[in-house]
Amino acid sequence: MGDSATTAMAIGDGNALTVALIVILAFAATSVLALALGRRPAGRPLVYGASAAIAAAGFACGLAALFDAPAARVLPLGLPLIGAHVRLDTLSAFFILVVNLGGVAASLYAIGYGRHEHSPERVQPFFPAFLGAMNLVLVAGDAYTFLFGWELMSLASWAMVVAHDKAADNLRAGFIYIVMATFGTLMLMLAFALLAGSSGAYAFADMAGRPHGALVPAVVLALALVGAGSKAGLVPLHVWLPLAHPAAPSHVSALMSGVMTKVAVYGFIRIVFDLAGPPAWWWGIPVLAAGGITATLGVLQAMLQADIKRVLAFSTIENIGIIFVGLGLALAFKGNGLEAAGALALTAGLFHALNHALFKSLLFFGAGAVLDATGTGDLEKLGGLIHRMPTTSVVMLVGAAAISALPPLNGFASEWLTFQAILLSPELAPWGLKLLVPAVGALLALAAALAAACFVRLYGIGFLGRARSDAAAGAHEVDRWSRGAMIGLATLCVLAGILPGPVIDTLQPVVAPLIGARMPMQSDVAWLSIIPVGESRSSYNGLLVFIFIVISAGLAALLIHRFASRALRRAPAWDCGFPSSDPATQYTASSFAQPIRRVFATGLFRAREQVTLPPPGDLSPARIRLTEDDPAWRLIYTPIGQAVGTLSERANALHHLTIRQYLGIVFAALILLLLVLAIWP
Amino acid sequence: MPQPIFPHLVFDVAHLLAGAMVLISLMMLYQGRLNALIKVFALQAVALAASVAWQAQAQHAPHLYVTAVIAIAFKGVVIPVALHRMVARLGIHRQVETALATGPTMLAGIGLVALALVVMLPVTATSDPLAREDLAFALSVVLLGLLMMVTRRNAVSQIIGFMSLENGLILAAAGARGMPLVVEISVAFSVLIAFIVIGVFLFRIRERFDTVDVDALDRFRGGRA
Amino acid sequence: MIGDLLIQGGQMLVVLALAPLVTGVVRKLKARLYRKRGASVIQPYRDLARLFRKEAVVAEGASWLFRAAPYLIFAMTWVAAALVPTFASGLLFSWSADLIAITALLGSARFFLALAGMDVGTPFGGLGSSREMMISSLAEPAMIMLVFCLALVAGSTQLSTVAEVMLSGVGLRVSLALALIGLMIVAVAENARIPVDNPSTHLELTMVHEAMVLEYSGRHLALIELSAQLKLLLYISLIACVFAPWGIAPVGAGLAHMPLGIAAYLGKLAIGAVLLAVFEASLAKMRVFRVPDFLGAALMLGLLGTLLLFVSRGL
Amino acid sequence: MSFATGLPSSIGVLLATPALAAALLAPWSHPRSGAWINVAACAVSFLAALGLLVQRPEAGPYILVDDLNIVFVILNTFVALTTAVFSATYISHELETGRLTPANLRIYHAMYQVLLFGMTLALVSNNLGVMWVSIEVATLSTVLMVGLYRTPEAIEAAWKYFMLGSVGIALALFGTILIYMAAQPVVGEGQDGMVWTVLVTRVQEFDPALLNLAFVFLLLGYGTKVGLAPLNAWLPDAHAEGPTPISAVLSGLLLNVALYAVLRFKLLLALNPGALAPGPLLMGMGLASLLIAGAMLYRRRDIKRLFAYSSIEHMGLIAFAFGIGGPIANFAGLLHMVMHSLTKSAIFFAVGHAVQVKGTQKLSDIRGLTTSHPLLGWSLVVGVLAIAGLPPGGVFMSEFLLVTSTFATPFPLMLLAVPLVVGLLIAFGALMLKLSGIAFGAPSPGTAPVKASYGPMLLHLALVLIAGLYLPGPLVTWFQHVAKLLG
Repeated sequence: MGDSATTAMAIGDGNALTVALIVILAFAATSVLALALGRRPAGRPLVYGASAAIAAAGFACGLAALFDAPAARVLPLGLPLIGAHVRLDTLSAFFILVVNLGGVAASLYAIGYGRHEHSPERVQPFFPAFLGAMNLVLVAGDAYTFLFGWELMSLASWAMVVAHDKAADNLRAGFIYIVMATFGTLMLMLAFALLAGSSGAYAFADMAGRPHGALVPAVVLALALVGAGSKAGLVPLHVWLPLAHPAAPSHVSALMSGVMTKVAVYGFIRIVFDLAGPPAWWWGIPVLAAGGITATLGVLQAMLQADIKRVLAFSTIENIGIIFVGLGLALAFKGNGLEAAGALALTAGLFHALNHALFKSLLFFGAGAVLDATGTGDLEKLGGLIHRMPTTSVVMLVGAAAISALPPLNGFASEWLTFQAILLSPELAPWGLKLLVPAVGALLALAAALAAACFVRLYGIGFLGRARSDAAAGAHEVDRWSRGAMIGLATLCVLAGILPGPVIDTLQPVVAPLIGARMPMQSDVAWLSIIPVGESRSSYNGLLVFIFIVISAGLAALLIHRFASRALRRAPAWDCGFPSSDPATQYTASSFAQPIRRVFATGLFRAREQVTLPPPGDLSPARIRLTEDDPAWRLIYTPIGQAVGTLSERANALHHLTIRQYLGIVFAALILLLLVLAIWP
Repeated sequence: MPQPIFPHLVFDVAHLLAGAMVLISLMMLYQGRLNALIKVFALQAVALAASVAWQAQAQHAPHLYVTAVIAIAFKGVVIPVALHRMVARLGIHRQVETALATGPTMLAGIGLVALALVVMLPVTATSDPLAREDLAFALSVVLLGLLMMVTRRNAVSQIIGFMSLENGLILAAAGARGMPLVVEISVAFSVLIAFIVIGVFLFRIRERFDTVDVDALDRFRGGRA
Repeated sequence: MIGDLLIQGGQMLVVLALAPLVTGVVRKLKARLYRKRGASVIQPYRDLARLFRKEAVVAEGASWLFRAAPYLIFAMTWVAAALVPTFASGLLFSWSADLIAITALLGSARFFLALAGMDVGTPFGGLGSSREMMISSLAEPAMIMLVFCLALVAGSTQLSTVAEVMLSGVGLRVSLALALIGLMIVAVAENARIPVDNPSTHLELTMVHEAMVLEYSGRHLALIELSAQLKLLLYISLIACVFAPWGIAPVGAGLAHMPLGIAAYLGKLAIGAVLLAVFEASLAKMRVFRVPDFLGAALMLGLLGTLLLFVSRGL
Repeated sequence: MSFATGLPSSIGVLLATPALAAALLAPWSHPRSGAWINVAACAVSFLAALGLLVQRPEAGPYILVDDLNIVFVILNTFVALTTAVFSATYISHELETGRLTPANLRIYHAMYQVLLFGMTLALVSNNLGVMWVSIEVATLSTVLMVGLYRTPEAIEAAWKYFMLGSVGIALALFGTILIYMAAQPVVGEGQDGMVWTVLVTRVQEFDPALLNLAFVFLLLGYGTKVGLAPLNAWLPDAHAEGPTPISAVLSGLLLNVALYAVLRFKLLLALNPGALAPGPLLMGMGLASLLIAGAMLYRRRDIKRLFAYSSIEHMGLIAFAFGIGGPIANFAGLLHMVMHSLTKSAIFFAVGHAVQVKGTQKLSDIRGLTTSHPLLGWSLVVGVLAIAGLPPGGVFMSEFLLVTSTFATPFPLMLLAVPLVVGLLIAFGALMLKLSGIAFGAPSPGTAPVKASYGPMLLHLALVLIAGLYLPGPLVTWFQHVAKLLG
């Protein structure tokens, strides 16, 4: 606790809620200010500076509220029947912390990065609005306020997705995004409808206590999974995500991927863990299955992408899958009376949510830096950036290692906890879970390994090797602000990785009310280790591993340089004796992916390779064409699109009738109704 | 108010006249040529006038005579004459353009009359039986008028169908005991307006398209690309 | 405490000292099986010593990562190896990383190795890295599933605890048999041995590990070679510690136990080396795209073992 | 206007102003000053409507001002006023380009006031006959305005509107007569059988069979005016071919007035225990409108038809809400109606500007508005997003209430939420698809600045945006009261 506890005292009881509301208001005001400033150059530092400051306040407020008693208030706004309920409990507080942390980083990054925005008036007004809307979702205490913020969040981010509207792809991305977002909102609306009942008990406080039949919570679970899942990017509701996240400016992509998906996770937790009542034994099953499938398919597709931001977007899907595996386990444990294990699983999920916010924002910042420096995000055109962008390449390396779940970084810490939770699951009695959990564990492990492959590819192709285009060769390091933001996030990744204990402890006030149990206190464990269950079961000490690695590497370097050789000679690359000066001879992103593509994607994504070889004597280059399709599109969205197309085609016939035929319709309607009357009992 | 001397007589005559209107409606469905149609329509207007006048007498509602006069003057005389001229001027008096053959149309018409009767059946006996029967016939006339509008391609016959429909309305209104005068005047008023506007449009339509076939208008429908 | 520290320190030195020897023994045995005479078993030491002394030739386009990677790889592998009980289970820092973390540490090493392979920008480096990541994408989940399997039997992921539980006897279990086979497959794949990879070839179509390290020379190459040797030792130790824990000095055992422990350990290493050599000598290298089937088998074995444990627990 | 004398002043002014203004404007040959007289008359009407809040006349045989219709009256006069302001600036452009002549405009302005008169009278009349007459007056006046441009398309649209409207008129009249027939044995002959306040107290004793029959005719008759599927055929063309202010008034007001009539009769029927429940009919037609109109949105190539279909969709939603009934759904329906009026008229204002600057109504030729006309383009974006049910627009609130209250109903009924949500999504997708073409991308030719006033559009949008966030307490109480009244 330490410092954070004293901060909590400083802000005081329930005042954090007031601060949170002021934060939201301030975001709104900044948004209006940005609108007024338009294209003026002063707008950028002003808007992003203000956003950073406000988000910092929000962060502090979240931190404070984490150790505070829940506070609630009713404002005379929003839904007139009940007013706007706002409340701040530890769950909200944690996510406020995450959101505003990402907000601070993105705002700072944007102070520099935004300089290259050619239409700032299409981004700046929506940026603070986006942050404000996410905060609003988190403090919402009734269904209307929640969905209001939720949809506003989609809307603001949509506006930024279509900010660069001259590219047709962005418009398409925006369209798919906003439709899917609204679909999700409607699903949540239905979930809330069931919880609120016909009397209109829309306030969360009233929902939680309402008795329900057996079926209602189950339907709520399904709706929440679909509604929040579509926002978070669960397969097969993920299709918008890899289109929309990359389309936005990079600092917005970072927020969308790193932060907004967390708001979706919050929505799921709020509805399922808090409002829907005690879980049934099987609730974990759909969540686990969705999480496992999402994690694996997400990262597999990430592996196949050539665009750096699309890689990151698909990787977001993977991480959402990991988070949902944690949540699913927590539900399974709680539903089967294993609260302690549930606390571990939920902690793992939340920890991973925090981690993902950190490293995914970092990676998107890096991608933005690359985009800014080279003008392209196409991996096939990059290479060798480590020479031209020293800082960016270091922080990207940290981010890549963290997201690949490599110890001693933070990604590993949370995945380790998830694995520990899986190892507790033999205690679960139901057969369905017994069969599912190991399979999900395998999927998760597969996802982790593929993630490493994916980020080796991203980093190795993008940053290492030789430049594959003039743009990459002429890249330059990005500005101070951007570097600062990236360095800050990279530092946090390392810190959260080597000191997982304090993070876990901080999460316990969030977990305890939701699960009814908490993990053992980690601060009491010697050497800052973490011991999630019992000492003899498992423990991990990131700090020590980190120190060991540093010492070993340092020692090795020292000894070798001291006692062996320190001579170094630069020479042309050896390459088995046939070095080629042409960077085009390097492995490309698609050739790197080829083995995994062949192994995993041939069946699942119908990945095909088509090689066209010119006839002998023809000097034109050979071509390879790679195709794959997402089964979600093939099986779900394309048919839906076609169905709507057919429906509109059919319905449209009604637009071209003659007056007589229209009269005929009226006449038919009349006759029909009269017939109904005639046969009415 | 003294009791009518022959209550059944009142009933029978009203019944007869209303029934006659239904019959005329069916006749109109049967007509192929425009001139004949207009004549039958005029006949229906006369029947309507008689029916309304009978109601005026039966209900001791003298204001209904006004309606009767309006009916006979406008629909019996003025409009048929005008329509004849229009048809002559447009040179379409020989045109027969039905969308549905006469046989099925007649069958449908008879079905509609049956439907109107069935629908009126559950109306409880507490209601004025006179009104009830009248209503059933009025409803039949309304439905037959609509049927005519639906099965005819020609604008003039559509107008006639529409006015036949209005005849049904007036029959119903006149049958409703004590229905305030306001309504009848309004009815007449709106029929007048309706006719004027239709006339205006017909004029324009002829001017622009040289035809009054409604289907021809559809070629100019915006939004069809 | 002091004893534990000594054991820990001793363990670290022992693995470092023995790693080249195991590789040397395997090579020697293989050569003998091929009816060649083969180099001396201490040849790896000589090679390392020579490499350490030589100047390092670094390709012109190489970045700092290329030079830093060997140290990182070595450090991670060494730390991992130091945490696997060899002759005694009372390792002082055993709790700082469990089996999952050890697997992940090896994964980190591989991550950097693969990156280093791509740094110079030669086709071979990329080829090696790409294949290595494909192989690891199956080997790692297989490993994790095997870890699950073991952890469920032992009720712990701490290797020291696992070793002790195994020592105390858990009886014969189908799951363990499956896990043993799976772990062997993974070990073969992870150590770039035949049939997955051939550590002694530079034939471009077949090499994986060697392709990644093609540009390394001098001390860098020495470190990478040493890391590879450590890793081989680690896997043999791991299998020995889990499936043949006999002779390991238990926690709190006095120094008197140590000679026995070391002797047992050496014996196990010898057996492991022999088995590996025989295995390698009797098989041919697979096509790269056959490897997934091979590793998929390991993954399935792990999953099956875990499932069996899940199910039997509930009965 | 005999009955206006002796009535309390505000209602008198409310009814007399448009009548007098119509008489004045019909011969007024100077179009620009005519436009401003039009505005002034609307302003007076609006003030008089506000006056009703303060001083409400007693219910008489002809005039009734109650909680229900006062909402409509104020909304109507307000939108009529803002539309008149928009029209004043819009019309001058049409004059310049020669699309309209001063003679046209005489008819236009006179009819505008006749329309206003008709609508107001329909709303405040206590007599079903008067209500019928005034709705017909309103309809006929719009027929003239729709055909104002005299293009073949305009005449075709007006003709279609007229024909379908006339049949609607006839059906509604028949229904009205049937209501009288049902009332007559109970309340006696004469005037009383048409007076709403009398009917509503005695309706329990009416013959249910007659009431049922009457409702069928009234629903089809007035439903045609509301534009409920399958009676909606006239609506898109009438919106598209008339002057844009008329599109705004049609969508924003006339549809509401017709809906008001349907509501009145629904109330009557609901009070009679033997009559069939009117709710399912409304729900069915509402859902049909939502789904059909939603699907048809995808194929639109004309910007005004696009939003006309959107009006059908929203009328369907409102009808559905009232069909569901209950305090929350009725509240949602009322709110949705108000929000739709304000938003849709704002959208039509924006569309009017866009059509003027681009010189076409074709969607394919109106592109990239946010680039060529940022304020106009973004206003249109805001308007479309608001009408599509995104926050902070008030439509979001009403759709929230509607969807949740539908899904919270008992079991079989709750399943209606599924087609409702599907319909909402289909329509939403279509609007977004079209919006991204209109507002974004490379702008199409036609970059001249807009000369007309943005005032009305911005005012409407501001009201709508605030409504999603905050509704004033008294208004809410009022709506709740009305919602309860609607049962």
